[in-house]
Amino acid sequence: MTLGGDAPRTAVLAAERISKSFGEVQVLFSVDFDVLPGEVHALVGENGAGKSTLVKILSGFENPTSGRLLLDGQPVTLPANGAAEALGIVLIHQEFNLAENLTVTESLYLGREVTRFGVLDRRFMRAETRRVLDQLGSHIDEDALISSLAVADKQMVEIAKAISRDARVVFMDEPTAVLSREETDILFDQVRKLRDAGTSFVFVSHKLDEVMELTDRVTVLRDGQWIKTAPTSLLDGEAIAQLMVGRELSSLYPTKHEPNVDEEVVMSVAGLSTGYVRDASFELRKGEVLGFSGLIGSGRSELMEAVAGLRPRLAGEVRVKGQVLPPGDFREANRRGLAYMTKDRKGKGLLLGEGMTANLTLQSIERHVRHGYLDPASEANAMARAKRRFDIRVRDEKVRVGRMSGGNQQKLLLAKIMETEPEIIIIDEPTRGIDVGTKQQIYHFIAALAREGRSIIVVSSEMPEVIGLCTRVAVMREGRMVGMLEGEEISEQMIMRYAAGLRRQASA
Amino acid sequence: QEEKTIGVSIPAADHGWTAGVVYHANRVAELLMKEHPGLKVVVKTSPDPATQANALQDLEVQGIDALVILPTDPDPLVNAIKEVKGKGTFVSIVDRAPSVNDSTVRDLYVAGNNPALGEVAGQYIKENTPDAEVVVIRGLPIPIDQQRQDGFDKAIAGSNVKVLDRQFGNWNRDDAFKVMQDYLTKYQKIDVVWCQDDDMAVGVLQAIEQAKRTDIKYVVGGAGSKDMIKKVMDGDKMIPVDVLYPPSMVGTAMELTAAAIYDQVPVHGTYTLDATLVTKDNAQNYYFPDSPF
Amino acid sequence: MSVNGSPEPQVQRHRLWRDVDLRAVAPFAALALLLVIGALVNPNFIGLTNLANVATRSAFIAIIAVGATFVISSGDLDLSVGSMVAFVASLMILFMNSGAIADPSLMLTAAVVLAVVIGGACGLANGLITTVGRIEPFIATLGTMGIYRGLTTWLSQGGAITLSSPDLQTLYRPAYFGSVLGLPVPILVILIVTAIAAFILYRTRYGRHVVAVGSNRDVARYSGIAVDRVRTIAFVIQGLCVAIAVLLYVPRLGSTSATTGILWELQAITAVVVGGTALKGGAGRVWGTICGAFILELVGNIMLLSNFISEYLIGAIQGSIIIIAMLVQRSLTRRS
Amino acid sequence: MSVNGSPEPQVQRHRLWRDVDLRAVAPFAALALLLVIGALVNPNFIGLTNLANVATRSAFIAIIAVGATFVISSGDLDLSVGSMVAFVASLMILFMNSGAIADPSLMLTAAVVLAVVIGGACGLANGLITTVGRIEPFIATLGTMGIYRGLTTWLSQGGAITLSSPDLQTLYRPAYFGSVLGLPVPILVILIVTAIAAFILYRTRYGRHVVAVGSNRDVARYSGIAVDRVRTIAFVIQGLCVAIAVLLYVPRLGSTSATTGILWELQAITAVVVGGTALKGGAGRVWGTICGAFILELVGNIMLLSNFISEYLIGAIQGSIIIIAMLVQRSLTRRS
Ligand SMILES: Nc1ncnc2c1ncn2[C@@H]1O[C@H](COP(=O)(O)OP(=O)(O)OP(=O)(O)O)[C@@H](O)[C@H]1O
Ligand SMILES: Nc1ncnc2c1ncn2[C@@H]1O[C@H](COP(=O)(O)OP(=O)(O)OP(=O)(O)O)[C@@H](O)[C@H]1O
Ligand SMILES: [Mg+2]
Ligand SMILES: [Mg+2]
Repeated sequence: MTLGGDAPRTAVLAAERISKSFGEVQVLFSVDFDVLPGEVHALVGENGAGKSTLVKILSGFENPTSGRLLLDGQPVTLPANGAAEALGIVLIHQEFNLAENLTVTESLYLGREVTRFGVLDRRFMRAETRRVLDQLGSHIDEDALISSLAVADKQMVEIAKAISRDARVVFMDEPTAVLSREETDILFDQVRKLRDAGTSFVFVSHKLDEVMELTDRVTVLRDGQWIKTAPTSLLDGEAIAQLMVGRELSSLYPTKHEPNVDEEVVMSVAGLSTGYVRDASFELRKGEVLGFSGLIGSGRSELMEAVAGLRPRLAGEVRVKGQVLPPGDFREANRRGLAYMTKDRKGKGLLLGEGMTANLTLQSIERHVRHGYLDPASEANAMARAKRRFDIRVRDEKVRVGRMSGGNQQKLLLAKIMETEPEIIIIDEPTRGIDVGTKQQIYHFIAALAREGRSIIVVSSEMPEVIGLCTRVAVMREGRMVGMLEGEEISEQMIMRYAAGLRRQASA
Repeated sequence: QEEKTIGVSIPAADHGWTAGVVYHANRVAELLMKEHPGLKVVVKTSPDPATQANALQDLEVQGIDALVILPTDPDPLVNAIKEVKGKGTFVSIVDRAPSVNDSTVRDLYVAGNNPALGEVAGQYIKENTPDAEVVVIRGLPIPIDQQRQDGFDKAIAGSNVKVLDRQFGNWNRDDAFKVMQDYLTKYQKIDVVWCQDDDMAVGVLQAIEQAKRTDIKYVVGGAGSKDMIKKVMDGDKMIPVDVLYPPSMVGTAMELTAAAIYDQVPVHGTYTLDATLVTKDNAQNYYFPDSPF
Repeated sequence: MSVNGSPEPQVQRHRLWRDVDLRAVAPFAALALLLVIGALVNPNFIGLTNLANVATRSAFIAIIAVGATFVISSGDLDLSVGSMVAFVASLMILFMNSGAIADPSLMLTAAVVLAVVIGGACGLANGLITTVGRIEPFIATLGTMGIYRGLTTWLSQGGAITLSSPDLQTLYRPAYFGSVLGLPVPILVILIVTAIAAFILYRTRYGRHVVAVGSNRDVARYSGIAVDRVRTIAFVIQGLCVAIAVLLYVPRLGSTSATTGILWELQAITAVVVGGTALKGGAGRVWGTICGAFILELVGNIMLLSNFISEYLIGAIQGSIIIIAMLVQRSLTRRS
Repeated sequence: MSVNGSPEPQVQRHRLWRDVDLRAVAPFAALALLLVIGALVNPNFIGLTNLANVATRSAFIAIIAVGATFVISSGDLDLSVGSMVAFVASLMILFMNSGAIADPSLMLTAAVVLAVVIGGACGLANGLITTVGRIEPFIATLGTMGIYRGLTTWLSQGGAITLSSPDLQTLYRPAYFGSVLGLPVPILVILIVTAIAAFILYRTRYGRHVVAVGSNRDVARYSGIAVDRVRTIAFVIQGLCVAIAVLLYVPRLGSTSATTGILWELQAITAVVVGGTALKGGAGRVWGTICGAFILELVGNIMLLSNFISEYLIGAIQGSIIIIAMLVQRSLTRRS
């Protein structure tokens, strides 16, 4: 298990033959895992492989069904509910673990408030928070309410929260899923600094390039089983992907299919402004995949929500197939064949307390009405179809959606949107938290949709994704559309130049 | 002696007077059961008409030979009472009469006299302070309250007594306290307070004392609680009189009913109790220190 | 890793059975327990007449609570229902007393329609104030509770409003006291109303939307559901249920006053929660609600039939029984 | 990442200012509006005596509502406070009437301690039933509401319990009717209680935890907060506040009855919500609560002082004013 060659160091934290079942469903099968002092250890695997479950067990948030944990070589039972932080074991949850009504400072110190003579030392905590945020290069206001933060900023708060504790082991469950490249770089710098000072990290991610870049060792899980642990330097992305999926992967991106120049314009946006977004205009052709790139908080989601009618707009016009779309009427947009898939799957996408079927058909329930009442058989059919089409993997059919793995939730959300059979689909962060294998499926799926003559807007912070999928890419910066790239122009460098404000197009 | 059951349905003890009713009902129930060894008296209390209608049904299920009922609100209960009466049960209604109050509804009616309670108070005020400016605190918006108001208005009609204001105090001390505080703010001169209930008088007196106002000559309550009767007895200036509306009337009705089913005495028709004016002279007769009211 | 395949599916069935069914079954278990206790307390209790009586009189709260199930499932709350009963009943009786229509049956029909329309309108008002006005439903309906109650007091001038025409009274009486095939009309009405409500909640698009809106408003909005409309309609359904309760209430007592329906809102909400619907919204359990209403009424009935409890303590014992019933329910459910 | 530093923070600060302050200020704006209306209705209204009267008599609800702010912030609800007032007051008076201690001041001190202990114990009972029993707070406290009220009725045999010793009465009276430096004692108590509560809620670790628990229980649990303990303590604080209200209530009339404190729970909750605290938990505004309690009392006061409102319609108008006050508040807040 430990690597040959290296001088044997005792692991800070190790798991021996850990198994875990939720009721009757077993999700981990006798897994071994260890974290050495001062290393960054990657944990990878497909959606639902059990990564989150494993890190939760290692940080005391779940109890293993069998097997034992060793801390500094000694068997331990970790205290529950995050109390393991006292032992220096910190977890950044895959799902946000922040209370909306608290401020950033309050969240950072929740459960370990600093007091002087019983009174909260608010000034100290605020200053410390500021310091940590600055260290992370984040401009979030330390007094802002969590509820007012964008998804990426919430992630930054989670990260700040974790690194502000004197941790020995930090588990990071997909911390970069919603971060931009720049933010990721800053995070990695911090991680390296702390690692060199002796802190250990466990890094769960689906972004294999980041795994290659940052980590020292890689552990691969597949279907709840340990597959391999090896030094990162001995592997490459291809190899890891193959270990994860257990088969050879063909090329990640499908061939692009460029629509004809004279293809019908299905949607046009002119002069659209909201509070933050100003004067955005673009056109979308039939069968086209249009990308929207830009830094986090550049206003892409806000623009798309305004287009779809989920947000009020101050000015501008949206036309679908030549007809003006009334502002602020999302339902009308749906009726005209425009669908929007949110990036916030937990808060806005799925009913976490309900089962999969109720979620799947929520937006398209009228398709299952027979003679005025709902037909459960028809819904069940739709569910079966969606599971096949989107490869949704659950081990318990009746599982509440809140308990599904992140990636499978994402697939379910996509399936839910597709149930409405839209003509124009705006997908915000299509592959957030999705493993490579599934990513490939989703990309091919998007390409297939385009070939069918549907039009797709892909909003993504992952540049390769935009580049690999889209025939045109719009770049946004600080609420404005600053560039529209086509053909050969579409490259990471060009996109970055626009996104960072080094370049802008006169026309846009 | 013969096995008989009398069902007694009365309002729940939700303020002083009804508490008195409950007290007297239980007191007389024990007396009667001692007197007639075969007799069972079942006392049930209900907070509102709908519940009381249920209670009647439940009594009926247990099997009763006679029913004594003091309705929370008479009209809504007529149908339910008729239902019982239809089974051949002897029915006595106490205090609150339905608008149709004849032998189709009941056999015996023991009347407390609500209009008279207002009338006696009005009469006293008219005679003792002919030019009084009066503020009135009403109870809850239900018919008995209205009857008392009507009686009062009838008594002072044509006199110089002037009603400045009427507001609801919900037969509750705290609410009466508030209403009185506001009256004192609103009117620079008040001669008499008529609050038609001794519970509310408690709050009224405190509000006057707090404001240190001396213009108020006296307060007329009603019902005959032991605290107020005591004040009358002791010659308290603020409470010179009380108007009797004795909760013990339920006991009277129970005794009459027992007589009717055992002794075959032909007790039928209406027995009206007076709304006696309690003064320093006769207060001694109406003082029950053991009663909760 | 090396888990034998066989025991697993069994366990699963076992767990599912517990998870899903026990929660729905729990109120009925509490009901059964009460029936046993009742039978021990008084032999008359278990008689058909008594049980029919209890079921019949639970009709008002049960029907109102069915409406409340919708409001609560969609994440709101309606405190005005008790006053609304008084208000609708007053207007209905006043209309019948007005003699606007000579023919009794025609008059009765018109009055029924009027009551339903007013009930719906009151519900609509609650819904609009809550959704368009964006006021917490607790406060909005506390406000309208005062308004409906105040208007009733004013209409009745502090007294009672009584149905004056004996013709109408005779004609209308069977609506409460009658029975169809041995089944008292109110019980029949409860069953019909509940069946319709269950159908709407479980088998229609609207029902799905109610649950979605109640469990997460943002998700509902992002799924293209007209959240405010769904909430408003839930309030209207509540108003209609109140109207139906009034249609049964008026023939029973033939009169209303400003004190009619006081605290019924608390009873209705209690019935809903005892029936297994969570106050924070989400899934609603209509049949459980009916069971809850029946439990509440039974507790009162047992108390009345038992002759050894001081009448002063009835409230205390009623309170304890509700808590115990919930504990029983929880302990049944928690085991899963 | 290379965002120009200058324009941004401004926008942000601007937004924050709007967001935070207006919401907190709104109840005070509504209060000011009411004062203006009151002054127009009756010139006596704005007099010092009247305003002092109103403030003084709002003391009970205000103090109870301060406790309710904790319970509501932590995501719970306590419906039992009205009955609890009656229960604690009854026991306190009964104790003083028992004559167990001869010396009046000593007796009074002992009675005060007793009241506080009983209040805390009642709160603890509510808390434990809710958290350990895992019963919805609405139902749990509806149950204890029945229990406390029933016990009071039983203690008082349905009647009143009156402080019998005139010595004690004289000694105790200033606790409600007295004043310190011209400030009536109850107003002073309101201010002290609120200041302490604000300190606890905003400046201590416990206060933070209350907000976190009310905002998201799972997050709180994952942050190592003892959720059940935080919730239970909130109920205990509520109980202590009730006890303090009782300490002011008893000297006022020197007596209690089974009807004491009926519906005070609704008033307390209304005060909390009118004061700007959301019923779904997660943020408490103690000063707003006080303002809310004052608004409620003022509405009644203005109504009584005005000459043109039928006494039958007071309830209706009170309801409307609450709704209007909330609308004003919303429209102020929404603009941000
Ligand atoms: N509380 C729970 N109850 C039941 N099943 C659960 C629970 N938590 C997780 N699971 C199941 O365990 C399996 C593993 O989930 P886990 O979240 O560990 O996957 P993951 O590897 O983190 O996937 P992803 O990459 O999608 O985040 C999934 O099938 C999931 O549905
Ligand atoms: N400088 C700023 N001033 C004010 N608001 C800002 C600023 N920067 C970002 N925002 C806020 O951020 C939001 C824009 O984020 P949005 O989610 O639309 O961006 P995005 O490009 O989609 O990023 P993400 O990757 O997080 O989805 C807007 O709601 C806006 O109010
Ligand atoms: Mg995961
Ligand atoms: Mg976005």
